[in-house]
Formats: sequence, C-alpha cells, structure tokens
Amino acid sequence: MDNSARDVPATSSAPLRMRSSSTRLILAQIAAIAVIVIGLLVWPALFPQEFYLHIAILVLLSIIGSVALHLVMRTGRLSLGQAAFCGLGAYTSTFLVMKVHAPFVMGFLGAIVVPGLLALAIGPVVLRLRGVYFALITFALGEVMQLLLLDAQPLTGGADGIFGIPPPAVFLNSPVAYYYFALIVTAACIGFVYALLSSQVGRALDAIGETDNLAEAAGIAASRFRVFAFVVAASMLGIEGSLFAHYLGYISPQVFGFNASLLYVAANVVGGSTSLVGPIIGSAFLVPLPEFLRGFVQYQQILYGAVLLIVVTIAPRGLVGAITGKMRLCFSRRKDGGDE
Amino acid sequence: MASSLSLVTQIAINGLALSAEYAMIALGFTLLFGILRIVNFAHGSLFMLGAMFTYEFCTVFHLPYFEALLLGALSVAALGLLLERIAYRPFYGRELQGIIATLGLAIMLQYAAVILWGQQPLSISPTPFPAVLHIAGASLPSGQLVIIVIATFLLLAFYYFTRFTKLGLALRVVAEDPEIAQAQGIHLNVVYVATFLTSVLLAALAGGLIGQQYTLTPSMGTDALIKAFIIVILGGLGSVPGSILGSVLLGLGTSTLDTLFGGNIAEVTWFVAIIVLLAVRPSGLLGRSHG
Amino acid sequence: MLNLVRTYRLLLATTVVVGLLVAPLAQASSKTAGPPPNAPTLPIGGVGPLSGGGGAWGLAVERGLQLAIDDVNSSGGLRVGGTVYRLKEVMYDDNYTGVGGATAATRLVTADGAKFIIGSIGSPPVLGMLPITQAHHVIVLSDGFASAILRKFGTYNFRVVPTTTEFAPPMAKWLREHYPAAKTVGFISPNDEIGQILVPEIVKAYQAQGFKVVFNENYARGTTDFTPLLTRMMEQKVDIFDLNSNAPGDAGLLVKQARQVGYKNLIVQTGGPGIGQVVKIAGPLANGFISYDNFDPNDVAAKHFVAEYHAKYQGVMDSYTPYMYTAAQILFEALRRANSLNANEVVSTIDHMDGYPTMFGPVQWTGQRVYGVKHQLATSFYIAKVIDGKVHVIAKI
Amino acid sequence: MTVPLLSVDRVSKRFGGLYAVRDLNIAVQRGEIVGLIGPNGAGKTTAVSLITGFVRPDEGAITFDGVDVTGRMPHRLATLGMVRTFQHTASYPSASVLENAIRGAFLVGYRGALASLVRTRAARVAAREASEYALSLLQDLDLLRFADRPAGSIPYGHQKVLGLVHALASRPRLLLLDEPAAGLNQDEVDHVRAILEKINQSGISVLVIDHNVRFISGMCKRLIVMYQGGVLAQGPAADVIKLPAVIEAYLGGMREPA
Repeated sequence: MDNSARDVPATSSAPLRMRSSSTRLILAQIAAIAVIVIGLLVWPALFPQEFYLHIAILVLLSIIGSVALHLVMRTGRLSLGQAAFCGLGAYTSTFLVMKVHAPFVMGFLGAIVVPGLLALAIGPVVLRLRGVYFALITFALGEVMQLLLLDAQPLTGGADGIFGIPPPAVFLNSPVAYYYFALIVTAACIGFVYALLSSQVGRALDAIGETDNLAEAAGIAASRFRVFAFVVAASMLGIEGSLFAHYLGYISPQVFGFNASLLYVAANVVGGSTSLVGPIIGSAFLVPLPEFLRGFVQYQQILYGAVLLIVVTIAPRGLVGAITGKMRLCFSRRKDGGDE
Repeated sequence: MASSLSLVTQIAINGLALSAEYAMIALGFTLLFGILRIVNFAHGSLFMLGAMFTYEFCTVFHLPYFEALLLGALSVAALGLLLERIAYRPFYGRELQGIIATLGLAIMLQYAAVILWGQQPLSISPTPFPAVLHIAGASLPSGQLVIIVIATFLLLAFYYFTRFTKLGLALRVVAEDPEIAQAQGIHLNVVYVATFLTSVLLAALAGGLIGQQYTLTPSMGTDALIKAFIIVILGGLGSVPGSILGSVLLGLGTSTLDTLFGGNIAEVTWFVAIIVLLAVRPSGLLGRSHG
Repeated sequence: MLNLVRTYRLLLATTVVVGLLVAPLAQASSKTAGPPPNAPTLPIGGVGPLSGGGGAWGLAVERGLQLAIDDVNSSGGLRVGGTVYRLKEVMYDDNYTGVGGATAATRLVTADGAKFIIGSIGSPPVLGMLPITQAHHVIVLSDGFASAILRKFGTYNFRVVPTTTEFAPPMAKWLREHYPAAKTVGFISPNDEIGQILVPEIVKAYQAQGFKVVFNENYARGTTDFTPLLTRMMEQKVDIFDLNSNAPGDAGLLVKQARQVGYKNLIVQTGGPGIGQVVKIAGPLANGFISYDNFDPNDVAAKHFVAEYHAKYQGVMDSYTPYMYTAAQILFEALRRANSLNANEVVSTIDHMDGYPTMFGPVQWTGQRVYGVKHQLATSFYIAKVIDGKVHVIAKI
Repeated sequence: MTVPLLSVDRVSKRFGGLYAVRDLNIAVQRGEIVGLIGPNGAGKTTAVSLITGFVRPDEGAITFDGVDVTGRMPHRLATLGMVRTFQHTASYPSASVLENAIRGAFLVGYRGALASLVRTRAARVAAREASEYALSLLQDLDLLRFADRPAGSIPYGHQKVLGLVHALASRPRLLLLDEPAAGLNQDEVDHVRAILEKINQSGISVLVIDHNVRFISGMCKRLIVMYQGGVLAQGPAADVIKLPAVIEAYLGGMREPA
C-alpha cells in the first residue's frame, strides 16, 4: 500500500505530498480525529447509563491490547498468545495489591514490568520463528499461561479466580471516573505507539516487517528491534490487564484464553493491520458487536462469526483500508497506481 | 487382574487407540496446510459436523452405522464444496485474512450445530460396537478396534493415493512448488478443490468414527483442533508422515503420562514440549525446513 | 452424488436463511397474551452461559424462567402494589466468564432497568455479576459453587441449587450405612471449580464417615478418553468410584469407560443431577449406578413441569431447568406477598417463605452456619439407582 | 601495495556436506571496482553472503579495513561501511520509493531508540539529514519523479536502480552488488553501468557480481572468476576472459542446466 495512506507520515515526504488532494485528505483526517476526541470526552454526558460506560471502558481497554499486538505485527509477526501477557499483568497487579498490600501504583508498575520481563526472556528465542510457526508457538505459550493460572490455585485462586479486587483509588469507584481514567491511559498508550511508529524506530520496524534482509543490509538490527517491539507490547498488555482487574474487581483464567488473544488479532485484521488506526477501529467495532447481537440469544454467535467472515471478504484491507480507500477517491483527483 | 504387565499392555492399547483417533483428526488438517497453506480453524467444526451427521443418520434415520458414517461424511464434504467457495477460496495465499475467515466459519458452524442439535451431549445409540475384547489382561472396546483398523486402512489408502495416482502426484508437486506445478500444466484449482474435499472428508470421517465411542457436543471440535495443532507441530506442519508420527507420539505419550502422572501434568507437558521443539526445530520432527 | 451436493447446498442455504428469519420471530412468539394489553411490563433479567463452557446451562435459565413467566402472564399477569404487570424475560449470554457476567448484569440493571435477575449458573459469571447487582440492590437468584457467592454477596443474592456442602455429608452417611464393606473411594473430576472446590468437600464428607480416599485425579476440560486415568484408578483398588459433580455427559462416559476397562465395583455420583443422561450415554453399562438426585420425575408438580417444557421446547431438558423455573416461581410469589418492588422488602419476604411448595418440596432456607446468611435453598433429595436401564428412587433424604 | 579494504582468507562454507564455497581468497583494494564472475552454482552469491555476514563461514577469516569481522551480524558490518544488494529483493515493494531510500539511510538518521523517541535535537537533525540525503540520491539517480509511488509499482529497471539507492544511502565504503543488471535491457544496463562508475569515482569500492561479461569487463579493471566454490583465475579483465580455463569453465557452466 502507498505510504501516504498510512497514519504515520514519513516526516520528510511531507513536502512532496503537499498536493491539494493530499492536504485535503489530511485536513479531513484531522477533522475526523477532532470529532472523535470530542465525542470521547462528552460520551458520559451523552450516554450516562452505566452500561454504555461499561462497554466504552471495555473498548478502551481492548484497544490497548490490539494496539500492542499491532506493534508486533508491524515487525511481520502474528502472535496468537497475547492474552497471556494481559493475564500475567492482571494477576501480577492483583497479587501485589491484595497479597502484598502494595498501593495500586506498585501493582500497575508490576503489571508493566513482569510481562515485559517474560517477553524479554522468551522473545529472542520465539521471535526467530516466522509466519505460522511463530503463530503456533505463541498459541502454545498462551495455553501454557492459562493452564498455569488454572493450576497454581494457592496463588491464583484457580478456576474460581480472585474476587473483590479494589479499584485503583476510592474516587475511581464510579464508572464515569473510571471511564476517564481508562481514556487517559489508553490515549497515552496510543500516543506512545504513534510516537514510536513515526520515529526512526517505527521506520526500522516497518522495514524489518517487510523485508528482513534489506533492513539488515541497511544496518537495522532486525532481531533486536523485534524483541523491543515484543517487550513493549507485552508491557502494554500488562497495563490492560491491570486496568481490567481493578475495574471489574474479579478475574479468572478463562478470560485470558485463546479467544481473548484472537480478539486482538481480529481487531487488527478487521480494522486493518497496516495502520495504527486499524486496531483502534477494529476494537471499537468488535467489542460492542456482541451487545448488538445479544437480543438474538442463541443466534448471536452465528451472526458474530458471519460478520467476521463478511468483513474480511468485502474489506480485505480492513475497515480502515476500505474507509481511506473511499476518502482517497473523494479527495484525490490523481489515480494512484500501486494502491490495490 | 492388576499385574504390572497388564498395566503396561493396557497403557499400550489405550495409546494405540488414541494414536489412531489423533491421526484421523490431524491428517486432513496437515494436508490442507501442506498444499493450500491454510491453517484451518474450522477443521474442528467440520470434525464435529461429521459426528453430528453420523448421529443424525444413525440414531434418527436408523441407518446401519457404516452407511450413516459414509453418508454423514459425504454430506459434510458436499457442504464443504459450498464452504470452500465462500470461506476459503477468497483467502488462498492470504494467511491473515484466512485465519479470521476460517475462525468466523468455525464459530458459525459450531453455533448452527447448537441450534440444530442442542448443547446436551448426544451419543450414537445403540452403540454399534458394544463388545469389549480382552488381550493379555488388558481390555479394548471393539469400537476402539474399529477406529484403529479404519484409521490404518485410510492412512494406507491415502499413501497409495499420493504415491500412485495422477491426482496424488499432482498434489505433491503443488505442495512442492505451485509455480512449477502450473508450468507442468496442472490445474491448480482442481488440485485445490480436490485437496479441500479430501481434507473435509477425512475430518468428517474422523468425527463419525470417534463419535461412536464418546459423546457428541457442538463444542467437541475445539478440543480436536487443539490436538491437531499439537500433532502437526510435533510432526511438522504439512508433513503427512509427520502428522502420523505426531499422532503416535501424542497418543502413546498421553496414555502413559495420564496413567502415570495424571491429566494436568500431562497437558502442561505437551505444550512445553512443543514450545521447546518449535524453538529448536521449527519444522517439526519430519517437516521440511524451508528458508 | 451431484444431486446430493445440490440438495445439501440448498439445505444449508435454507437453514441459514430460515434460521436468521425465525430468530426474531422465536423471540416474539415467546410472549403469550394474558394481562391487559396496556399493562406495564416488568423486565425480569436472565443471565446464563449460552456460549463457551457450560453452554447447556444458559438454555436452562432462559427456558426455566420463560416457562415461569408464561405461567404468570397467561393467568392475568403479576399484581404488585395495585398495578398488574406483564412480565418480560430479558435474557443475556454471559459466555461463562466473569466479564461476561458483569456485562450482562450491568446491561440488565442500568440499561433494561431490571430489578430482579435469575441466574447465572457457575462461579465465574455469578462472581462477575454480584458486585454490580449488590451495588444496585438488585435481587439475584443464582447458582455458583464458590462459597464467597453467599459469604461476600449474600445480601441480595440467593443460591437456589443445593451444593456439595449440603448433600455430600448425608450421601456419604447413607453409603456408609448401606455398604459397610466398602473402604476405599476414588475420584475423577475436571480441573475446574468442580475438581478444585467441590471434590475437596466431598472428600471431607467421605473421610468423616471413615472412608479412605485412595485416588483423586483431575482431567483437562474437553477430555473424552478417560481410560488412562481409569486404568490407574483400578490399580488403586477402589471400592467406590464417585463421579462427584461431573457434567452428565462426562459422567456417562466415565461410567461407560470404567465398565469397559473392567471396573467391577460400585459407581456413585455425589452431585451433578442428570442421571437420565448417564443412562442414555452408558446404556446397559449404567446398570447398578447410584446417584444423588433431587428431581423426582414422579412428583406431580414435576410431571406437570416436564410436560409443559416439552410442549414448548423439543430436545433434552437440561437438569438445571427445573431449578431456574422454581427460582422464578419463588421470586414471583415473593413479589405478590411483599406487594412491592422494593428490594429490601422483597428480600425479607423471600427470607420468610419457608414452606412455600415447589416441585422440590417446600422451600427451606439454610446456610446461616456456613455462609452467615440464610440464602441457601435446601431441597429434600433422593438416591436413585439404575436397574436394568430404568431409574429407581431407592431412598429419600 | 597497501593493506586491502576487504580480504577473504581461505573461507569455506558447506551446505549439507557439499561445499558451496571452498578455500576462497579474495581481496578488494581501496577505491577499486572489481567484477566477480563465474558460471551458475560457482558460489558467487554465497561468497557475497559470507562476506556481508548473512551466512556464517565454516572456516576462514574475513577482514574489513584491518578488522577481523568473521561471523559478525550483517547490520554490524553495515555500520562499518560494508553494504550489499540482493539479486531478487531489490526494494520494499509496498513502501514508497522515497521511503525506500530513507530506510536505506537508516544509519544516517538513527541516533538510538530513546533519542529518536523523545525527538532530541540531535535525532531531529539526523532524521532530516537522512531524508535530505535520500532525496538527493533519488535526484541524482533520476528517481525523484516516482518518489511517492509504491516501489513495487515502478518499472523493473528503476526498481533495480532503487536497490542501488537503498544501498548507497547508508554511505558505504564497500558496495557488494549481486547482479545489478540482471534482467535489464541494453539501455538500462548502460544506465546502471554509468551509475556504478560514478559511484566508484566518488571513492566507494565496489565488488559486482554479474553474468554479462561485456557489461562487467567494460567497467572493471580487475576480474575474479569463481568456479566450483573457489577462485579459478583473477587479474586484468582483458587477460582473464581470454584464459582457456575460464572459457572452458564458463561454457561448461553454461552447458550444465542450472
């Protein structure tokens, strides 16, 4: 795909893209972002019901995870076990707060550090694998993590999980407060990833994501950058886990299973895995989806599956791909060659 | 009866039976990957459908078991023709979308089955093979024996098919290198559809065969899929001999570990084992390592 | 062959299309007329796993509650505080996870304005629901094994299915009395809350009666071949093989395979109602199987209920369905008696409903000693035995 | 004569028992442009891969600018100024032409993860420098007009040139080119040749693999002929190509189906 379709402008190419069409496109994007930001800020006022806040919070949290996976996918690796890091974060944070009686901040930091360390330990080994092999080994890692959470009963409460996890702070007890808390953290995570991707590091990640050899030849330490992305992603998932645990007040192993890992993948594929906007849109679309289908009780799962299938069929480059495609058509006079 | 000898024979027999079941499950899965490069997340669901259709023909329409089994498998294969168009063909060579597509399909099939057959465990009754054989102090349900025999037969037939038939050879060429295959005038689409049908047929047969031994639920495919994963990783993705080796390893291993150490340990052991194996030898025990 | 193909393409196409069309209709058709058309509707929440593990239980909630609601609506609606309400079930899937339960509860409470909820079944979803319902003073009649469910969230929550704590001791006592020769016991259970929380309780009960537990193994959910575990169990020479709270499907397979590998001694099940299914799955091999059961199919009310169920739904009825139906009955009766929708008034009314007749016998609340709150439904239960393919109640406790 | 920029001493590499490269001895002098020719399967590409660290040698030593670099990672060698191109993957097909060039200039623009993340002044300056350098290269090699086209969508000849840009962008001292003119028409070949000569005049040493003897011998003072994994002959182009052994090897190499 054309680089200008990315949300990450290759800084220097700006002068070249200063064509009226592209500028309008950019303006449109800015406008869209502005609308979204304002929408997010006033959301609680528009939908004061706890339920809508609840869903919004779940969306925000899942965005952290999808964006984290996105970072890994940009380096050309698809992980089917990301939920393991989320679970590790959730249980670490819970353990520190409830067993060690540390303040939430410590639990939060623990949720960042511990999954990061795990990723740092296994990353160099597993990231040597590519394609399906990497997907499968991460799948296996996810399963192991879930089994450990299940079987380490004295530590994790086993299948029944841990309940009564306190909120991060008393004033965060109300859904509205937690919504803004989650909004801030999520925004920070997205901002961080954006900064990363639009920096030289991001350039390196995209390079190794596309062709290892060329990147290596140009002096890019492919393996090191991959591990870096993997670790950052793990820490972000830890953050999601911590926020999740202290929001819901209850965690149990099955929440961090294969389906959770797949949701991150689905968010990237359905949203579009070539730009940071993809996973965000993907999560915002997939997490609430069941709520629209709940009315169908027994049929909801069938419809959910159908939606997945249909979206990847009609929008192979993901929703964002489809949208930007449309936008570019409206905003650019010049036909763009290589854009499939 | 509990002499250590009989224990060993029992472990061996259980292991053999499991191996046969696993081989049935894994064969179609690895075939599809070997040739179409598709990780078929719906494989388990097709397995489940095979079992359900067999149940339908056997218990509801009161056909003799083997007719039911065959009819069931053919029905699922026929369904497969449709699925191939809507959920597979658009995604050949597009791994990412393929995963999500087959995943969506898997969910649809599973919960369609929930509506058609309910969530309550069904059983193919009356059990077509009630007898239990006794060998050297160990016992083997005749149903298991049937699975072992048919699995062996199918594997041999499959071997013959790939070695000595035109289509089989075409299959292998395509597996090696689609471009060369095309250059040699092989119609890829024909091979693809043939492969897909074979894979579905095998999955469905496996379902119907294994189904007569156990209970049938719409979610029975999930476990089968995970087993298939483990097996192909052990043996090597896309390698048919590998998948057989993997099945035997997993079968005998599970039987031994479960008997001597119990379920939890066994399960963790397997995943740790495949992680280590993948780390040191990604292509599995018999897989072709490709750059 | 080609014909077959076409037929099946057609068949699939139609099933899908018809299915999607019928879905909403099915919803609609479940609202039978009765109360005045202008009667205000009172939403009754239903939460249960319709997907994920334990999927069968979700239907138990949905249908049990629906049947109870049909009873009320068809007999003119529910009169509370001078107004007649038309009851309406609002059922949500909880995916058998904590977050699923929390989401379903939040939606019911804050979006649908439900003040009363039936379900869910299983600790994870229930533990996910209760913090929310508790905070909103919403009354829940549910079933989760975890003891915390009553200890920590007992105020507005009732457990309507007897747990191991209630029935394991008398069951063990009965076995001791009727099988004095038996000494050793073996367990095989899934490595979830059943293996981790329930089995230890049953073990205690057996040991209290002087039995020796010589084998206690877990298996991973989804396992279908238990012969390896059974093989080892037989090495331990167990006199009683207890299926504890294994789901009916697994229990059936365990019985079948245990007999196939040549286990000759007694097989009992302390918990996990659903003896009928065990018989269906194990066939003749189920003969001699003894199980705890609390649902007497010969009871008049029970007969009527089963008939009602099969008139409306086809297929096998999940054994939790009567419990959820009964829970709804208790709730509606409490609303009538309290003549108010105020949570606290309704709770205290339920607390004092001992004696109200149900198909499980008169209501009786217990649990003060164990959970510190009398919100555990105690039902009389039976011990049933399979004799040449038929289930016979051989004792009532 | 001074110590060579690159020297390969008795390097061997086996793949599954078979020698791909055996006792290879090559030297590239500073500022030299040398051609590496030989029949298919002679081990030319393997040699380049060994030199640039993409393949670890079984035996032997590789010295670059007096430093022993045997078995170092490719990106480390790139930082030392040794950069290669690939015969088949010339560019990042989906990234824009400009982005390709900038990625090539990574070493120019990168000042460490933290620096580039917090956008320190140094990092910003470096990044700007990198992109300006990339632009200037595109300018020089006449690719600027494609700048925001996906690299995969531009004509093959230009893609090959873009491969050169990508390699040049990291300001190498030694350039190893794997068949830069393969599959190009005569005009394009001449264009590439002109570019390579220009590159060489700018002081960059070049080692270039190619089949096209005319193309290579016209451009390189010195030729190295590989055959069956070793050096068959080397010396002034004019003489080497006349050697009967070379002709035999070549024809032999040509005869056996590749």
